Amino acid sequence: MKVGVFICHCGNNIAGTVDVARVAEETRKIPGVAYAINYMYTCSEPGQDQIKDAIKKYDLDRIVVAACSPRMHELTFRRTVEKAGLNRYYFEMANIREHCSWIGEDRELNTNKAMEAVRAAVAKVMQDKPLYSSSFAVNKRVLVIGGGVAGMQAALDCADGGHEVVLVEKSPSVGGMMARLDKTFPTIDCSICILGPKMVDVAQHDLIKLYAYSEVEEVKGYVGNYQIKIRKKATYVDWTKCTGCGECMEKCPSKDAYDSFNFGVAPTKAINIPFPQAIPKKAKIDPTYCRQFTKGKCGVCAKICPTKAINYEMEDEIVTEEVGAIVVASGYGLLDIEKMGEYGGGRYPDVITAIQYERLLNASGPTSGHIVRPSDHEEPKTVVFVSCCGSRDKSIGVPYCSNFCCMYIAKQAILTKDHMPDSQSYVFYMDIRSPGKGYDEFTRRAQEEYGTKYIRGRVSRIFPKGKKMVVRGADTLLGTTVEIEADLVVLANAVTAAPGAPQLAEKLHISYDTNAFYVESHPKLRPVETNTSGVFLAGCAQGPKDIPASVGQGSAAAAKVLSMLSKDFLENDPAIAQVNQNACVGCLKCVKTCPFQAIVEEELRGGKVVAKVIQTVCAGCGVCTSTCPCGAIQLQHFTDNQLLAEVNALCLS
Amino acid sequence: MTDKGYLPQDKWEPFIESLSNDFRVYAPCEEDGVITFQVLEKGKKVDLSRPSTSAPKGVMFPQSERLFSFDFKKAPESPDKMAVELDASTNMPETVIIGARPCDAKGFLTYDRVYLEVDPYYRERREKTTVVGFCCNGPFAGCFCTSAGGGLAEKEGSDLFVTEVDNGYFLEAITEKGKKLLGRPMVEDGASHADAASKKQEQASKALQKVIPGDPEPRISREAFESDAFWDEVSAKCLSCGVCTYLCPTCYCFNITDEARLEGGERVRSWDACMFHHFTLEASGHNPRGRKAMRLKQRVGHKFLYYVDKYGTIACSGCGRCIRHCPVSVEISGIVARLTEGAQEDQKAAEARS
Amino acid sequence: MADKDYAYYPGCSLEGTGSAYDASIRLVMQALGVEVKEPHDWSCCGSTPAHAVDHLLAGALAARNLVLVQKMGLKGVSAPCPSCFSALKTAHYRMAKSKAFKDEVNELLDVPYEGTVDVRSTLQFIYENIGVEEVARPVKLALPNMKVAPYYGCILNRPPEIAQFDDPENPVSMDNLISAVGVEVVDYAFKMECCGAAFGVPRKDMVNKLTHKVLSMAIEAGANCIAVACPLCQQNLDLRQAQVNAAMGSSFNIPVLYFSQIMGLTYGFTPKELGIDKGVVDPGNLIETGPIVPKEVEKPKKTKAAAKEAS
Amino acid sequence: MPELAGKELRIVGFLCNWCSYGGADTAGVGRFKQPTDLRIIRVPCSGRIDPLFVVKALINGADGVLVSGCHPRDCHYSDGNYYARRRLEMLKQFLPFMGIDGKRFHYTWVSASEGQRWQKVVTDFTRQVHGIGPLHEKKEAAK
Amino acid sequence: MNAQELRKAAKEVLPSVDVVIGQRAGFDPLHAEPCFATKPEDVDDFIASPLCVHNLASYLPSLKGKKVAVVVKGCDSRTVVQFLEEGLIKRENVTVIGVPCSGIISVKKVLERVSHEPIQSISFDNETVTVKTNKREEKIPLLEVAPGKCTTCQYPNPLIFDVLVGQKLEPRGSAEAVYDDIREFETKSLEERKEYWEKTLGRCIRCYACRNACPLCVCQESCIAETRDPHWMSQKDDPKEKMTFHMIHAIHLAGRCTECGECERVCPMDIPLGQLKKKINMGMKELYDYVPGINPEEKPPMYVFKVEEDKIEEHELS
Repeated sequence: MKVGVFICHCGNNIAGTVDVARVAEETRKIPGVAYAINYMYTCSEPGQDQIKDAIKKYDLDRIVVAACSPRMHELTFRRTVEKAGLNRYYFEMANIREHCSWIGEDRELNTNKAMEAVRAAVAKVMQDKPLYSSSFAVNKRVLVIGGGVAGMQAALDCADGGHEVVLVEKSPSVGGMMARLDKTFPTIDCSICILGPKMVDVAQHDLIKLYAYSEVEEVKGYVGNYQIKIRKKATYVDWTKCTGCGECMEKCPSKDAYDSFNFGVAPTKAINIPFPQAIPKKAKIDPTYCRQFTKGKCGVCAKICPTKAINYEMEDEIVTEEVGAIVVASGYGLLDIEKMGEYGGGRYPDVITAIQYERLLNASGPTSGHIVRPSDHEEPKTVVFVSCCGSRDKSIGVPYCSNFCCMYIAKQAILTKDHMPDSQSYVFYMDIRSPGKGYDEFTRRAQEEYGTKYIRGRVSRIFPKGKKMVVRGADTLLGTTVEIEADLVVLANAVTAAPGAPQLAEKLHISYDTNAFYVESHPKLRPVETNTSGVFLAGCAQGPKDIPASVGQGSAAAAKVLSMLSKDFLENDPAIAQVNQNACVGCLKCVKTCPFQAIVEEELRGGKVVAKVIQTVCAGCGVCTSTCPCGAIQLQHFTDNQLLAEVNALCLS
Repeated sequence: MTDKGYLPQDKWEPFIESLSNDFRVYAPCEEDGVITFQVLEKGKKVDLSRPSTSAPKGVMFPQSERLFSFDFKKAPESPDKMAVELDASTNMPETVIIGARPCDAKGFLTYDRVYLEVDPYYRERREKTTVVGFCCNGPFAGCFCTSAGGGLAEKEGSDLFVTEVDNGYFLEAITEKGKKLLGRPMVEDGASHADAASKKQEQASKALQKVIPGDPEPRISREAFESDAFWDEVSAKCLSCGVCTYLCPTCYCFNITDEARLEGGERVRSWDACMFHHFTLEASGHNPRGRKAMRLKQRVGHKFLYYVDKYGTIACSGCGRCIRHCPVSVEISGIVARLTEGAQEDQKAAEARS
Repeated sequence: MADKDYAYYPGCSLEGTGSAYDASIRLVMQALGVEVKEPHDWSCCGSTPAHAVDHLLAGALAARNLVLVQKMGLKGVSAPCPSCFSALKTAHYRMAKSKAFKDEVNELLDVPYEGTVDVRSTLQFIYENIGVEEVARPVKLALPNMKVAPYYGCILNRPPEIAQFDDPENPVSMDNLISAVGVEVVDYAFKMECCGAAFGVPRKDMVNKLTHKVLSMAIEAGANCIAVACPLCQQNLDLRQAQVNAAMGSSFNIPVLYFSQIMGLTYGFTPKELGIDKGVVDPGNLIETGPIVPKEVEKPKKTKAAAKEAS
Repeated sequence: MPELAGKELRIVGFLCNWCSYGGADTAGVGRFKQPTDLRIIRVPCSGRIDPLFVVKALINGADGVLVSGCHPRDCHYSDGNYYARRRLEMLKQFLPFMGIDGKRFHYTWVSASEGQRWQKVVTDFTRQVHGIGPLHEKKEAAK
Repeated sequence: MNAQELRKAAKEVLPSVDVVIGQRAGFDPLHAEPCFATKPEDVDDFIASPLCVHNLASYLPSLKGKKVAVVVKGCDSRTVVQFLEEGLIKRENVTVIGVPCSGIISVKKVLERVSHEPIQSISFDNETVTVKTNKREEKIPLLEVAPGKCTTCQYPNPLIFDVLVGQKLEPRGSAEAVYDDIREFETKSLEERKEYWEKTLGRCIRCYACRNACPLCVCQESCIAETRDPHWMSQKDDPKEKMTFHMIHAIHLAGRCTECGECERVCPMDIPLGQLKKKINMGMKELYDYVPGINPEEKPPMYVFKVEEDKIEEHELS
């Protein structure tokens, strides 16, 4: 065995507090080390060439690089040794920068620590085995979860790229939040007018299969070969028959159903089509309000339906789809304003949320675009907007900025003036965050052209006084408290993760942060990938973002999918579990603990039962290896003997 | 120098203690109800009231021993060249085993035939060790020395033989090594106790009836021995553990492993047991003695057939430990007795023919 | 139920200006069948002055009392006065949060505080440990004339991470208790605005302004009586009402009762027993009792409504 | 090569690749100074850590063993740290029975972003182990 | 316990199985031994007495594929249940003949009681043991010479059986007292505990009787004490290796050991090995409210988890 060790100075980053020459000198004394040298930048091209040359010149068969974190450069050097003809797993890194030179002050102790890190890496590399990937076929279909603008964009891009797309939308229509908006900033163009054609494209695309009012139930498999169970929730209307004529909605006697599309601004019918542009434009019964369900008799819609599409007996249906890649665009939720007790949201009808206000502004909304107070249906003259309602407030668990509220508040203030020229809007704000193209100009227009009064300060309390709502807050620029008597108060409540986001993440085996937004693989360099290969992110599921950013991310995720699906075969990571059939006693405890169901029972000739790893499913966590009492299942590259070599190198003296 | 000595009761302990000054002395000592041969140190009490749990074989054939150590050496100027330094030095002290039972002492003879010629480690220990045998007063559960060519007063294998008589201990030199001990202080002339001792020995010899036929040793029938059904039956309860072999005064199988670190290591010889699955496990995963029936058969066969073929005598001294301490009471004497029945008949048939 | 087995720490106010509060609580507890267990040899909680000077000594002062409860072997202690409650709970909280602080405080104590005592305001104790259902049980009489505006003050449920009770911005516990004994409650926005507290002495002007706001909002909301759970609030709203009227040109004449007094009245105790005569503003006919008129039981208000489906 | 006599104790750390190893990297990037005693072994997941590695290390020369994985719910492999938690807690309770101070073994959760937390964990654990002292007789610092 | 009844039951079962495992008299009066009965006359050797110390359930996994009937005491039945929990046997292949048990003898304790004098005979009557040696006769209450597990036995009656022979009995002692010995040991200082284990484990000769007799040691022939890949242990006669081995054994049994006591019984060096597993079991009960071998529907705690563990708290560094 001939180990070559390359000790990196990393300029002064390592050499500054570690005597690298001494590390090299001591390393040369380790049996099995045939070559050891220190070098200024091992990751540089000449540094890598040095490794390749040394492999040839000294006939080295295993390489250790002592440098930065393997999380940084392991892949770089694996490629280097591979180019020089070695198996890429005959390589180890000793982290003498992040774990050593950067954190210890004493040069002698650091040098000793570096020497030991190298020693452990040498011990490990001597136990390393060559590993080889195997390849497997890729299913070229794509699952997109969420039919908001980000999901639709991803679905359209993938479908235009020639792949079949399965689009799953939780609510009865695609469109998401954007379909509810009146206008969009900073252009003030009609939201549904620009979104509508996209929705139609989704509906009409030959390669897109839309499951509306459906949810992902179970995800099995692995990159390239996922089996997805989708729950089609019962609509009690046979959508193959429903023409969307809307007669049922017209005649339905149950008029007080909660309208989730309109966020409860006004009630709807128990059988309804959520909005005129809905895709699919199909009716759906809400059984919590439908008299047929609550009282056991009614049947008006069934009688009236010209196509006999109503089916009160309908049940949820589970369908299975097979795909190779998944785009998660499951969107966001909004903070429950009752969490902000001082604002009185939920108690006072004239304190509403911005999205509700959006529906009031919208010409196709329940008030046909007339702004009225919910309490008495009178037109408000004074409207107060409260930004950061919950956002940037650690005490209620939303420490982050919700990203786009500043912009839509400016938009809503402008629209308010447009709708009611004699009105006056006030905005309480902490900071105005408007860093997009044309954004700052937009917020200035709201102030300068539309006369919106911006008050820099937080609102401490909103309370009723007669028919008015008193908004009391601080004006930090004037240094006083102010009270404004408003007719209507609009709260820009914080953006939160979508309800059920953690559960979906658990099904997908992706991680989510403390706020339940999904975590990207790298915050800068891999913004739409997740740590689970084959699963990509788009839109607000990953964090609050506005429409252009969501659309951009939808396309980005689609690009990632398309590049992945451009290959017919994928290679697996060979650092996965492997069973030694001779040693395996068939107790199958590994089957019980495998988080990926990657281990199955196998009967050998002669009847002996052993565990078997499904290579493509195994993710390489090693839970099985530490479960197995007899060491018969070993996670390659992290075998017991490999880790014991490190333990022994560090402990036995 | 005489070949008979005597130690009065009150000199017994001081005598053993004085031995400790010049020898490493092993003696049966009790700890938590278990008697094992231990190096005598202050505070340890010799207990001869019953047979020890384990035989004193570890003294001569340690549970594990370093055969040699190896160190990898490198010259700094040429790190790609490596030399191996070996160190096979031994440092074995002069040793006395006190209180070996006749069966224990006789056990060493089984080793001698195998190791004395060929194994320098064993030879050095053997040469430096004096075995002081101890006459048994009576048999314990499982004992069958009389069926294995031995007896409660068997002196073969001892260098010095001790018999409890007349409020003291009669010491009988069997070899030159034993004789040397008689010259040590406190040892009185023993001639006057010789009669009492031989009477005692005779009495002891009769205290245990033979349980296996055969004189002086049992001979087992090859035909019966080759019956798979027989071994399946007698091994059904066997746990395949190492109690029988590791407590046995005649089992001598070993394993050799290199226990290495980065810079070097040791080659270690350690006890191994034919009852273990691993004993014959091949690298391919195949195991020629994969079932416990085969392993039990090997154990009995080795002691009563193969060893006999090679050395002309059985490799068992009838100490009974394997029976006494077997977790499931596998009774080798019973197994051998059943196998000899056929042998008797064979013999009778042969006689009849001739 | 062991949950009701709490000590009762009256604190100094309840031996003085707040004696009516103490008396009424003891009677209410008696009616509810809960034994009042006062720790022997309790001492000052430290109140505001202590922690204004020295956090460590303030902690020790409060913790001494917690140790007394600990010795009694009880699960927790309730304090009727919010200031006592806050002082005790803050000490407990800080010691739980920081081992260093705990060690320092325990250094000062004869017996170390183990950090096991659950501190509650007596309001919280009645609301959570006894519960509205139990509270309704001893009711014998109605108070048909009374319309109560509950007033919570600043520290009964704030800061939320320490108080850990009710909604810090929209508390409902007292509302629900008073409703539970059959008395009408009015909702108004200023139920936890500051009354000025101890500033009544150095900054009379400020207290006048603040108290004026609270009283006027309550009256505007239709209340004819204010309920409190704090001796200092009671004092500011009741005793200073004339002073507020003089300064602000108002003519308030609204009685300020402890919530426990209102409960006591419905339980059939006399105004005298409950110390209602000790108040400054005469409650007049408000405390006239009548027979219980059965009515549909109002559901207790929710503190936090379940989030509506977002989509 | 033993630790530098008198200055360091032998502390072995097993860190999961995705969270804690990254957290230790983050601490390094942030130049959060730490005691130098710890030697880190990288494993893919805390679920890979057989309690026997800890036993092996403690019996054969380590004075302390630190295990760190992803916070519960954050495991890259979704469940690995849950198994780790059960196994390591079992070990934590068992060690003192054998006469090994349970304080020599610590397991915790540090995410890739928690550089400062990592610094604190290392600093506190190293101090804790120094507080107990060496578990094994120290040989002369060789070579 | 009544041998006649047992034989009758065993004979009834025998035609439907390949083998009935019971116990018969051993090589001396103090020993019983496992008996694999395939013929009715084999069953006639069966005995039922406090000499029946063996946990016969241990043999079940090695008889995979056969129809087996096995005679079990209460404690042994927990092994059967644990096998079912872990899927190591198929219920339909096993016929359980349950025998309520009022305690068994510890051979070691009996011998100590009579100063190791060779035993002539032993008999039992109403939980009293009468031992005759060549020198004396002694009457001893059974529980005084019973293994520790019997004195606090909570499961005298089989928890699972197809046939029950004999009357059900009451548990002995309180459930809390089961772990008293562990708690008492834990009052010792760390140093004392370490010394204790160094001394007792130091006697280990690595014969692996404890392992091979352990019903739950599933690995047996693949045990990592002997393998080179993985190479957890050397073959040296070294206290560290012995400690390592016994900790491996205990840790591998975490949440699985049914406390049958076989490891301790079979140890020729009389090492109290059961204590290690019992200690871990005590933790399993406290942490996960789990007792091995009670409910075949349960899952051993090391192979499952809760996202929020009720009893595990984060450990603070001091």
